[in-house]
Amino acid sequence: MSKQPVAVVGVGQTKHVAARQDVSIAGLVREAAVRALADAELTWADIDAVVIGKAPDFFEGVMMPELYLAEALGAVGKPMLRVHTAGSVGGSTALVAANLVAAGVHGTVLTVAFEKQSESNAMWGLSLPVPFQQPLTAGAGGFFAPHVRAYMRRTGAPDTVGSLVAFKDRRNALKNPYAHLHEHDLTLEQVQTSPMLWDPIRYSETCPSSDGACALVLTGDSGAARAPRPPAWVHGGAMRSEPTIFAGKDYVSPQAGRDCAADVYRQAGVTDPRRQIDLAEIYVPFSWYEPMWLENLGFADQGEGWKLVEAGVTEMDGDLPVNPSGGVLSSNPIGASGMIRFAEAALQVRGLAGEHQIDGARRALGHAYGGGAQFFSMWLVGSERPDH
Amino acid sequence: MTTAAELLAGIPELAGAEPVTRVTIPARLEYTHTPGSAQTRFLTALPDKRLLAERCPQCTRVYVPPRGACPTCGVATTEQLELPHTGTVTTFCIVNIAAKGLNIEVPYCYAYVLLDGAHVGLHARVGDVPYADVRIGQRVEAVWNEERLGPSLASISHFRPTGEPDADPESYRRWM
Amino acid sequence: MSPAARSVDRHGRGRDVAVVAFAQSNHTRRTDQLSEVELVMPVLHDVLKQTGLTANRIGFTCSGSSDYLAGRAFSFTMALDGVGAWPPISESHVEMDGAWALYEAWVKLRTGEADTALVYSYGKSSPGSVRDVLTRQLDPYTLAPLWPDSIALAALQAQALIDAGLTDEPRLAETAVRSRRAATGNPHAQLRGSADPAELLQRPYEVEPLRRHDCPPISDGAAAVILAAGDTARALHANPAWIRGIDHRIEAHQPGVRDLTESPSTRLAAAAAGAFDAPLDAAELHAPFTAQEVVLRRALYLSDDVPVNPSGGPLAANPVMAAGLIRIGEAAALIHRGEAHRVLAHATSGPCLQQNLVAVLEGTNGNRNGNSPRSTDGTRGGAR
Amino acid sequence: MPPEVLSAPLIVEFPFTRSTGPVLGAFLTGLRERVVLGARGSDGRVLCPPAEYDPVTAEELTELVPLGRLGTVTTWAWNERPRPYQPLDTPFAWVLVRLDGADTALLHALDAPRHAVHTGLRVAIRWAEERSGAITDIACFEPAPDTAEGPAV
Repeated sequence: MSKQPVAVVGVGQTKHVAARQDVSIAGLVREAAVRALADAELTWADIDAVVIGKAPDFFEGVMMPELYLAEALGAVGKPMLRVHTAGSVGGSTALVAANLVAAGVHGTVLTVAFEKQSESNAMWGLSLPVPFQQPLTAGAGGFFAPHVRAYMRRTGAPDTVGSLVAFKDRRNALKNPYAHLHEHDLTLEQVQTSPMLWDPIRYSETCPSSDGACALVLTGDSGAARAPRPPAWVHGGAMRSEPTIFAGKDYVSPQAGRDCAADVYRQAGVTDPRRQIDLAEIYVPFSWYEPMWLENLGFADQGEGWKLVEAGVTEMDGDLPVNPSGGVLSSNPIGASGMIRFAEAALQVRGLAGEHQIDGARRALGHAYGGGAQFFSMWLVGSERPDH
Repeated sequence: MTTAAELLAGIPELAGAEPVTRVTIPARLEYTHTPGSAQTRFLTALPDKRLLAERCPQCTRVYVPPRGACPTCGVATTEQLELPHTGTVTTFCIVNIAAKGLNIEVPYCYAYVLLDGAHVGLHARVGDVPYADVRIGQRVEAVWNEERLGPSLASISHFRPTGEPDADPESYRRWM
Repeated sequence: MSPAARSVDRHGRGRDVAVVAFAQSNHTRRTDQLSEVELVMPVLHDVLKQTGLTANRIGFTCSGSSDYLAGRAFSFTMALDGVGAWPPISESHVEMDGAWALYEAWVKLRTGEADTALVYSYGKSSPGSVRDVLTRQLDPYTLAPLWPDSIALAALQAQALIDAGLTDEPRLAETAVRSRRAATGNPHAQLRGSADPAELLQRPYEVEPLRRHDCPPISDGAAAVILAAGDTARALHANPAWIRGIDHRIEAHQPGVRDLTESPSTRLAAAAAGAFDAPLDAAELHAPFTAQEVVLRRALYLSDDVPVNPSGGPLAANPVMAAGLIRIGEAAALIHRGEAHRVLAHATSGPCLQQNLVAVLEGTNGNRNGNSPRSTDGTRGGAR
Repeated sequence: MPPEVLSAPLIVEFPFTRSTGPVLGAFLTGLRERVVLGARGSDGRVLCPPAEYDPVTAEELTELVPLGRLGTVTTWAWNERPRPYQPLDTPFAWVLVRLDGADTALLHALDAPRHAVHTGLRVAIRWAEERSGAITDIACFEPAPDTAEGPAV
């Protein structure tokens, strides 16, 4: 049983901002979907099914909002699936959609992920007052800060590495018109002296809270042949999960992440990711996660990720650019953030990334993670149709 | 993109009306939370200052608090054992930002404390020590919240250094 | 309106996938002593034991549940503890009924990336008021602020059917009685047995025209299914329940836009799943309210001689988020037990049957002369 | 095995702030000013509540039309025991009401004695005294005066 090849022929996203006060929830997801359809030069009638993803329903205070979004996404009379795998959901949603094409179930699928955090407050949604617990942190920063410290301790990385990543991603974001944060005057010194929120994580090393949506149109061989612009081909895609908390969990480099990457590389025939992959869009909500994931993803040896950062390898002009879009550090509509990584990887290999295009990008990794660093979803896209 | 004002302009009765753009819709749902058997066993021992862990019958790893299943084996943890009130800091951060609803004075140290005999860290505060002196590997002991002893993790006020030498990294390396 | 025409044929080509094991909890009004993982774990052990598989030999795992039911964000992450996801597993989750988790798993198996899949779902309705919680799934601008509860919406649909002359209160009571008496043979059901229709009709309305017997019980429960492809399925079960077709469709959200007496999404899904290609021996319908069975029977062209919900259906146990998956499991179990050859399973989501999934399951060996599904009135189903 | 079953209340409460977008914003503005708007769909049908996107074609809808203040009950359900936050705290009927000029029906409450409620009943909007631009600016419906004329059901 061989899978059908899957191509990304449409990409759309909203301008990510703190609060999209001009649109309803439907209006927000619609905007991304319309842009993806326009990119593919397709109409609603061309779409066979819709796969939608977002993080917890409490973020907008609508239970299973896809029910109310059926009309906005042209899904009436069609199949509609709703995925929720915590922070990795944007990636997982794209993979579920891709599988519909790969399995030959549908010809052309629209997939959308979103978060409209301004409707409520992510801190609130993440910190519902569950009895008998003694919550010690609110939101993700406090949760992940001890893992960052463990990484620093384990690798001996100097404490300046996080600020280098943050400064790089914020500067990259200036080239991305959809990015939330456009901090034109930001200096490295400002990053390094910004307030310490959850020591060792500084304010400027954390992601913003955004309203935003992202959409992709996925199709097979015949759809790709009709596409007006170059498609991005899916060379490999995988999800892996491990428990939230368990004896022996490696929070710094979770096994699920390593296994997920290995599966994707196997599918894509990648044996040396550092050389064979041209760039990566990695889910980095706190700057230190860039060196951590570089190791987890096999781009650097254990303990060496921070050295790539220091050497400028992950800069836009380095030999492994990471997050040329500005990444999660510059835009974080939580449920959409993973799909944005996948979408940006696709834009790069299509040569359509605009000002933040990496010249000659032929293979790019899109990565997302979520939960207690336990859910991973990744895909590797390329400019060439896979030959399997 | 069309705005509400533009749409209203076409309707004589409403032309010029200040358009509604946002609406506040409160919602309140009341639940009764029950934590399940394993957590109940753990929680109900706390007022007696007992830390009740559970061991997985398959992999023999010790979980505290127990959550009903050994997450790697997928089987119930039913064997209970009491752990001492001492442990080792395996990692931590210093929280400098007050979170709404948490009611904890900042700054404070949020740490993973690997209780002696356990294989997962307990999430707790470390106090009674300058934060600059908190270390990975530091030995700590529980300080009970005498006024608020009850079936809640709030029964433990925080952990404080015991003054012992730091633990051998090999003793906690795998159990962060 | 007919994307099916462009879709790849669902029941002629591709990889055959079957249900090879099904397990469910004993559904009850409350499970205060159990956390979600404690509720779901025994069911997972049950399906694994039926197949002799272990968690780390499963190719793909997918679950369905709702944070709003639990009152906690990311509630599904703790339920994963019951799976034993170590070494790490290929896994996904839908914020939907488990029937859609099964659909995602079916797709995964069709890609050839996995040969087996574990699907589970659970719902604890007892912590909150499910009737009110479900108001939160309505249009947040024009519907949710009015808090129309799930019984009220079902009652509007029931009245529309009565007005259209498609049913009446005595016939709805007979549906309730038939379901709950059928459940006497189902040890997992919550409500087993029923008073006579005449007595039920003396009781007060919940929301007129629906009385208590027209509504599902409030249930805590869990269910799990194992899917397998091709020869793996044959190796794991002597009589796999092959998924001959599966499809799902959604309708417009606002109840006032739809004709509540019809379910075009069910009919579309059924057509795409091949439901109308050959006669059915039985149907397991996810109709939590009696009147909804009327709508579904019409959409599915089910004649009166096709037994509906021999398990008792959601009127006998309705663990929200699992009740749809249970329909597929019960349909498969009829085939596994040799009581039926070709069974339709249906799941629904959203207000007034907004979204519907239909699966058609078939046994391998025909077994067309085998025993028919149990039915309360002693007649045999599956007349053809 | 558990010595007791622990339980405690868990309150999930938030004042969600929803931005409405143009169509719903105009609709809610209308309610505040005691005018109900519908949206004309791709097939010419008028949808109320107005849909932002056409349920059949998915097209964006931007033509809004004012509707009558009277309407016809298309189905109903008698709610003897109102629940918290519902529009009325005395027994009422849930109704779907097709307002004059609309082709689809709006869900709301009807304040009327049980015996008066039936499909086809002519009803009128009872406005809330204080209106802020919300669906609850319609306090409920009530039976229309006998003289009220309207389309046959």
